Amino acid sequence: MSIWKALAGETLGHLGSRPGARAVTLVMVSLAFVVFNSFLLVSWNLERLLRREMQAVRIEAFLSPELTPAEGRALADLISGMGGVRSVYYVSVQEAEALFRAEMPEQERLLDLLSGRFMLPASIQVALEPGWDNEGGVRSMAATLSAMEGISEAVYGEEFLPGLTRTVSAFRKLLVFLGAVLAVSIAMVVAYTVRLSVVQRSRTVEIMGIVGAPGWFITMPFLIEGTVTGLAGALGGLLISAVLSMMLQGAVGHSFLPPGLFWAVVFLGGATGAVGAVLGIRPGKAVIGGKS
Amino acid sequence: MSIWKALAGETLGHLGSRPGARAVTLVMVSLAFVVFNSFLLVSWNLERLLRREMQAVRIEAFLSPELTPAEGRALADLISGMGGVRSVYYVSVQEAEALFRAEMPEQERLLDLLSGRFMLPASIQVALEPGWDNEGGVRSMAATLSAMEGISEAVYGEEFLPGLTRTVSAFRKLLVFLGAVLAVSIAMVVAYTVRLSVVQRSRTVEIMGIVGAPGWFITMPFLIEGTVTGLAGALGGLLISAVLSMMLQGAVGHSFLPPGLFWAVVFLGGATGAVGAVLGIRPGKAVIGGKS
Amino acid sequence: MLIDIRDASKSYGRWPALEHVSLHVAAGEFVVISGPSGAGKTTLLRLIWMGDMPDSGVVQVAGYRSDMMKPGHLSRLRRRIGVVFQDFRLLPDRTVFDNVALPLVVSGSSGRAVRKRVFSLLAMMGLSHRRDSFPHQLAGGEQQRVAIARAMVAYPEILLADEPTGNLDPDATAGIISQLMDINRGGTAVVMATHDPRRIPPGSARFLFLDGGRLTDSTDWSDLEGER
Amino acid sequence: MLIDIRDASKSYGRWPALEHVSLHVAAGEFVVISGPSGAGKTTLLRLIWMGDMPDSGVVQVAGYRSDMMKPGHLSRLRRRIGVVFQDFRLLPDRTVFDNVALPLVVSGSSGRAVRKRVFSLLAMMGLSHRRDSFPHQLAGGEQQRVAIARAMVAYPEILLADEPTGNLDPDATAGIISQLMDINRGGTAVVMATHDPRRIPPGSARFLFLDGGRLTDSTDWSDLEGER
Ligand SMILES: Nc1ncnc2c1ncn2[C@@H]1O[C@H](COP(=O)(O)OP(=O)(O)OP(=O)(O)O)[C@@H](O)[C@H]1O
Ligand SMILES: Nc1ncnc2c1ncn2[C@@H]1O[C@H](COP(=O)(O)OP(=O)(O)OP(=O)(O)O)[C@@H](O)[C@H]1O
Ligand SMILES: [Mg+2]
Ligand SMILES: [Mg+2]
Repeated sequence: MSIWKALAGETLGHLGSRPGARAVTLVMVSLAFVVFNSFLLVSWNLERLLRREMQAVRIEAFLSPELTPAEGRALADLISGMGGVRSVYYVSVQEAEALFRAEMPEQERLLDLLSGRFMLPASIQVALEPGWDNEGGVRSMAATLSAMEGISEAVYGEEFLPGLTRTVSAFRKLLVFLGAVLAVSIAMVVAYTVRLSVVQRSRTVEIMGIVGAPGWFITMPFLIEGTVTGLAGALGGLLISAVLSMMLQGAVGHSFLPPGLFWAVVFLGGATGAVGAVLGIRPGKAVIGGKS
Repeated sequence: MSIWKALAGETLGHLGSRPGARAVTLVMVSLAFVVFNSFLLVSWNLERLLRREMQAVRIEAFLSPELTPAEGRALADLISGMGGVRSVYYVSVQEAEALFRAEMPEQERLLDLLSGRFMLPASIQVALEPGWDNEGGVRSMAATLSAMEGISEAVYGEEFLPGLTRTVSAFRKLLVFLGAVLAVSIAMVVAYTVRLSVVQRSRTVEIMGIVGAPGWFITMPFLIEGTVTGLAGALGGLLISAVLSMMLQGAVGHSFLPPGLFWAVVFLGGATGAVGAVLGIRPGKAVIGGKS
Repeated sequence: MLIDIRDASKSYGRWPALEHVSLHVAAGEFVVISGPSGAGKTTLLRLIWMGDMPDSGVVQVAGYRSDMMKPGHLSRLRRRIGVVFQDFRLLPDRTVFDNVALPLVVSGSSGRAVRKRVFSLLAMMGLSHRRDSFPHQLAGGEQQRVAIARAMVAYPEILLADEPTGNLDPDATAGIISQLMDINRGGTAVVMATHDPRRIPPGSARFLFLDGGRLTDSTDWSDLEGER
Repeated sequence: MLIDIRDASKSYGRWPALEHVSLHVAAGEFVVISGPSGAGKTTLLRLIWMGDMPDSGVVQVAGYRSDMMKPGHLSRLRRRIGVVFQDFRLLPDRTVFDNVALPLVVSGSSGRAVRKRVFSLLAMMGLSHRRDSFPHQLAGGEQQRVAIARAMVAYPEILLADEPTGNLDPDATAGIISQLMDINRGGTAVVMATHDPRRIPPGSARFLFLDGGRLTDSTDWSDLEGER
């Protein structure tokens, strides 16, 4: 029996023993990850929503009534050459009326009564380039446009955008905070489990030291135990989160974590598990040295 | 030293010992409660929102243009006597126009152009009694009204109500499911902690039995330990939930759990803790009997 | 009859530890059971403090029958028995004082009475200076004396001592034996298992011999004398 | 010199356990240390297997000095020492076989070699039928023999035995003593602590006497003879 075989046996012995403790630690680490994943999921979805909304944002630059259609089109060409502008679209007076009809069918009758007496203004719709599709970019572009000759007003609707932006940033801050708190508490939980394992095996550890087992032979199984616990807990947490996410899908549409974040969470689990194991073994150094 | 004093000493000894295990169990139970509280909080707030929205729901019964104001008022009186109706309000043609101006200031110019040529219809606004302010009640009342002589159409806006109702009911189902799963897992966690406590004290328990300590003297501290753990975990979870709730308050306005639900959560913690303790002591009966 | 074992057998899995053992001990008797390792001495004592029940036969101790035990009986019986275990079984997380005091505490004695009794016993065992130590801080022989003090502390009707001098030097052994005899003179029945019965003065006890789970009364002092 | 203790002292808190002890043991020697309970016998053996370091003085064993130990030295030293503990220290969750095999396993012996050696030792100790039992299923004397087998299994250069026959009857004791002498004849240095040195045939060992933490060489067989 080579010493490697013996080490593998010891490690399996660790992982197979105390199924109760293992199950409970797993549940605990998983729960911690469920809390973390929930916030990650919410902020990930809010961000996606924000990004989509931002991409859909168009600045509407209403043209002064005295501008002719030709002048309007020339202005649109000018704007399309400006930095930060992805595309422009000129909306003539006729088109504005058609759009109004399409968007507000219930007011159509009203418009019929008005026709010829009242005109919706022509406008230029401006879509922005990726780097500009955030709140600051949109606001500064709108200001630039409204200051231009021939443009009476530049508006961008979506009144809820500032609120959404604020919510996303609150969630992001909370996420960093929670991530730190949970990483620390997961590391503590794993450290404690490994510590418990060390204590419960203190006799074994002591006797191993007495019969001359090298330090790494004694500590390695604990390190593997901690890392595996962290990994399994992260995967368990992701599984529970996925189930909850599916159950809520019908009520609140959203998308689950993308692979990148998924693996980041798994890595976080393994890393905190390993760190926890090292912390858990530490106070047992004297014991592991075989001094009793 | 009376035996009660000794029992108190034993119990304090239990609660004071193994601070690591205790802290970890507390973190774990607290986390479980954070998950539970989060869902409770969301569904409680959604329900409040739904209730408020429902109470604000008015059915608008548009009157046929041929009805005179006097006939309209008579119809309103008739409706106010119907079962399920809390109050009615007659909106004359003039009032309808004033309301439209107030609600849609940007369309005021439009209305000015129209005046005399186009008339908004008179209507009766119907508010419902508490028992009827749910989706089914509103729908059936609207159907009844629209079938009445002199009423051209009965509408209730709030298109998002069905979605909200669906979300609330999904959250409620999830909450029952989660509550059950978490109660079971918390009971398991506490059972496991108490079991661990029993195992770690198996020598003490055995020797207590050998020197003739009565069974209740040996088991009582474990029962108290489990119950206290459950209670403390529930309170810890509520505390964490309250902090998270406050942190999110700025981004997403909501209200925290009302006292009733708060104490229900605390009770759930104590009860599952006690049940867990009993389950945890059970398999140790033989040990507690003093047979080794 | 204080202890009345009738035709009791006990086996662990395939191995019989005791076979058809009968033993009667009257109040105030001193019984010494000897025999080689694995003979069943510890098993026999376990049957007496009802740490195990016989597979067949009946054990009756202080009026409690092994086949008619009810919940609650066990703790009442145990409060009348003191046991010295071969492996001591001290509470690792309590001091010498607390270990010795335990039987008095669980039976609800007053704090003053507990202190008086424990201090005097510790003095008798030469362990007064050690009363605040924990078991792992004691030498083997010191642990053994703590175990003996705990067994004696509550003035039991029956004192069971399993190899109580295995870790003691000859002088200390002689001291413990004479203390056991003192207690016995006070009315306590003593049953002692040992692999070295020659430590007990001949004539002061009833000597029994256990081998392979079978008890024989025949071993008397002269046999042991010859073995020396 | 295999074991070289020079002027070593060790105290636990206020209590001195060893005071200015010097001891030299050559390869292949057989040393018997006796003394009353609490004399410091176990403490002296602990210093040799470096379970503790002396407060003052130097302990040198197989070339390793107590004041110059580096990480990794300890495990290498320990693989050359076999220890029988007064309280056995068996692994409760492993069988008799696994307990005895442990020192061979951690030094990386092949499975076949381990089985052969362990089976032959268990047979020698009369424990072959017990190889799959767990320690708590064994009688006191059986546990003690398992502990002795584990100490011998890896052919150590030094064998430390702390009260190795406290739970054994006279026959079994004689058997163990003769096995220790066999091993000693094979070249292993044996240091044995006991409160009953008369079990060792006079002339076959060097007898030392420890009392109150002080070692005296003076106690010879005739003194012991007189004490009988
Ligand atoms: N829990 C158990 N499971 C299996 N076998 C057991 C158990 N307890 C005792 N035995 C076996 O029963 C037999 C008698 O054991 P017992 O402890 O009574 O012997 P003993 O006379 O006290 O020996 P010693 O002098 O060595 O203490 C032994 O062979 C032992 O291995
Ligand atoms: N960890 C410790 N903490 C405090 N005191 C200790 C500790 N270990 C040993 N002692 C004390 O040191 C003294 C010597 O102990 P040691 O165990 O060496 O005695 P011993 O000769 O082996 O006795 P015995 O024959 O009873 O086993 C004793 O008084 C003991 O109480
Ligand atoms: Mg025994
Ligand atoms: Mg000792």
